[in-house]
Amino acid sequence: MASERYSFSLTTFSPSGKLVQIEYALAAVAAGGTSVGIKASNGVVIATENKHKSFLYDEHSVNKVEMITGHIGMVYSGMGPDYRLLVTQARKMAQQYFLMYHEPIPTAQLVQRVATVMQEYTQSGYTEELELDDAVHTAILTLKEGFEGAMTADNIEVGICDAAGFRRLEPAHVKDYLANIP
Amino acid sequence: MASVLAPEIPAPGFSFENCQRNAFLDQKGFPAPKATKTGTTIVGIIYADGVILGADTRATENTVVSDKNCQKIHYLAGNMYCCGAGTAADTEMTTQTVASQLELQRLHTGRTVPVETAATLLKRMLFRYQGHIGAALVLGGVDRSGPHIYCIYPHGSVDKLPYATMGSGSLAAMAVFEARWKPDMSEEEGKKLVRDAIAAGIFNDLGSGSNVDLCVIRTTGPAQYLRTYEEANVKGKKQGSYRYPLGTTAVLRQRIIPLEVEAVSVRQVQPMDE
Amino acid sequence: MSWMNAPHSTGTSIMACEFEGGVVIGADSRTTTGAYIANRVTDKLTKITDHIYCCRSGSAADTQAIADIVTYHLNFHKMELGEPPLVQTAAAIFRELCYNYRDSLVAGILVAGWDKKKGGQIYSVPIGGMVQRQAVSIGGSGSSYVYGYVDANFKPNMSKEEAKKFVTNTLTLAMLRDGSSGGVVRLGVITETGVERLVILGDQLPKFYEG
Amino acid sequence: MSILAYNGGAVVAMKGKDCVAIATDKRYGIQAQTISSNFPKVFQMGPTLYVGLPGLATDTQTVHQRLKFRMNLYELKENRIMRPKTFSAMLSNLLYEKRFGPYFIEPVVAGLDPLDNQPYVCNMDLIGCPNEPEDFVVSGTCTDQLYGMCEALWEPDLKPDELFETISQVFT
Repeated sequence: MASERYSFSLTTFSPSGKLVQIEYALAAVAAGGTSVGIKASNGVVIATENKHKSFLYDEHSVNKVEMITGHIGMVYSGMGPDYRLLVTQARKMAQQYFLMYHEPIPTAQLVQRVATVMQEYTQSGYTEELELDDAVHTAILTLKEGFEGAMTADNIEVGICDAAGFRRLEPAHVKDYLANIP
Repeated sequence: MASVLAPEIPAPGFSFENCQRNAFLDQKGFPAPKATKTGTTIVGIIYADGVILGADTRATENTVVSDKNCQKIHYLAGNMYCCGAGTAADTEMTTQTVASQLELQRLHTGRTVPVETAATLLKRMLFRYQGHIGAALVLGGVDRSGPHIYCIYPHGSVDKLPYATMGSGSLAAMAVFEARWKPDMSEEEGKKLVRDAIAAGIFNDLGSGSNVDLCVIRTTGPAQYLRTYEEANVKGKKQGSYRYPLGTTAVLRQRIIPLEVEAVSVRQVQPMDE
Repeated sequence: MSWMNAPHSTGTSIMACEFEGGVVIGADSRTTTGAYIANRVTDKLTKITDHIYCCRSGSAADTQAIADIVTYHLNFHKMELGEPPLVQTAAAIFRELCYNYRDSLVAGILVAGWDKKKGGQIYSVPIGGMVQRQAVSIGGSGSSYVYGYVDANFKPNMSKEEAKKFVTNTLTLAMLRDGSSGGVVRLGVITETGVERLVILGDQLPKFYEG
Repeated sequence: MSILAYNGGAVVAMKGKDCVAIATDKRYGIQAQTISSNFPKVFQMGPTLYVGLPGLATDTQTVHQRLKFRMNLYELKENRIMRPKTFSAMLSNLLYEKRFGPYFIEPVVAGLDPLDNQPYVCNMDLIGCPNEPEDFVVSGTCTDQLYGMCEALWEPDLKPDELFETISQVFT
């Protein structure tokens, strides 16, 4: 393939005016599982499907929803290994911030700094009034949109953050929410 | 490229750029001033259901009491705390750095970090600095293997003990422990013993004073930080007031700077679980 | 308060002695900072592998750090070798560290253990970082008082009980004369089957002439 | 002689009821010789945030500049003003970076928290060990005398004009 000659560097354009490595990255993200984030009036929800390639996986030993600090959680679509690196970096950056200012890092600051690693800044959210419980519901509904096969408490993950801090929901808790999904 | 006008963002870690100048000043008869020391009595014991840590709250700069109510029991993780004696800034920064590393370890493994991990991190750090970081610590905590007390010295050696004391008041406090500590004490007995050991330091050692702080870490549940468990030295009440009447001070010049409070753009984030 | 800044050191009595089938190691239990006993129940016999121990004397911080590093290297070596490391390998690593960092370390170490090749062995690694195999070895500040006793009473190929008695007696005598040694006597008997640890409390120590 | 007393100078800060006060002399000297009497040691770092940097004059200026640099960076990055407590943490870190070759200053921070307008005072030793008491802080030369005056004159819940009178009389 001709474009391979231009794939050695992230920032070298191919003759057709493409940054092929970036396109590969976007393709990888597009191929990944769906993730959603919803802002509610009293907290936020992040959720994702968590399907595994093989039956040999212990479903709950591999997590996509991860805690960064007491009040920040993270989820991804795309490449698992890349995500793990970002989680480690994000946790370190949050700790460095706390040591320097004795103040928990604001979420926008963390996003900005993680984005410096990723070279991209993407964050958007709803501003409409929404209760946290409804937001979890909405998040699961959104996941259902593109979901192949049956959705269970074992193949999706939900994380929430409110005044009490960030936590990943137990499968049993997710099951309760799923019971209310048509 | 380095510029005089646009300073570089400082590199992390210690900087030694003033050392040459300070050595020169020292040689000219201006030795570096002393940093704040926590004269200090700090202790820790193992009792039936966990560990109890104790500390006084006096910080001194030479002969002056520079802080009458400082915190010497530092947070490391949910299941462990650490008392610090020696150079106040060193104990503060060392425990903060290690608390940070422990939190990363906890998030990484998803498990409660063992107390020995903290002891190892602390001793490695102190050994690396060969005693120049003047932190003498009593580390206490609980994990799946039970309660633990460690004594960590500034040069990086570690003792694992059932009861330990450190700081200038350690002799007085140890006398109390040697007389009365026994295995499997109840929580009430334990708190009383630790309180008495700290009080022995407060009343018999000039470097220790003010109040008694306790921290109880139980194998069964969350740690309980008892800040100002007892005011051992209650400050006397002032009999008279020396207040000056308004207008005593002659005002030569006055400038009023209006405070523009438009919209306060500080967003408060709830603190991390501590 | 000079004792607060004084490095924490084990002014010590330590000993190791070969016998028929293994080695006996022993130490007192006192750790001092200046004139204060910082720890009266110290364990100066530190495990390196299942069959190799070291007796530490000198700076507590230095000897603990060295023991940690040697333990790491030997565990790594064990994985690659696929069998328990030799005592002389352990001694070689101790010597390497003690020699390379001889200007900044204060450490006098006895490395003792058992291996398939040479049975029970003792290597002395004193300050400066040389190494020497000995049938019996003593170390620490208390040792100066008991060289004569050791020379007069050591016999090659003692029984286990004889060796234990000999080490206990020697350490007791050292502790009586040396102010920086004291407390209890800790023993370790290393043979093909592993290590057996013992403590002899203060009131169970043998009695000698005390003037 | 202590290098902290080479150029001279002292700073006091006190809490009152919903107010704080900070006071300093403006002398710049070389030991006993006075060179100038208009040398600032207290700097405004925010609308309700002041820092006093008594000690060696060269370090007073250097630390002030480095603080301003770091603070500007924070406020530009985060688009919000710095709270006094956050400022103290940052200053403490700046000083501790020089643990083995310190700046010869012992800072005082005084301000109102922009969140709730609560008074805040803090002082530090030269390697950044913070002390945040409920009443007052002193730093610089003649701290022994200032401690005495503060202990005698200070009372809780002083109103702004009373606090002014107290801190002024402590200082004179």
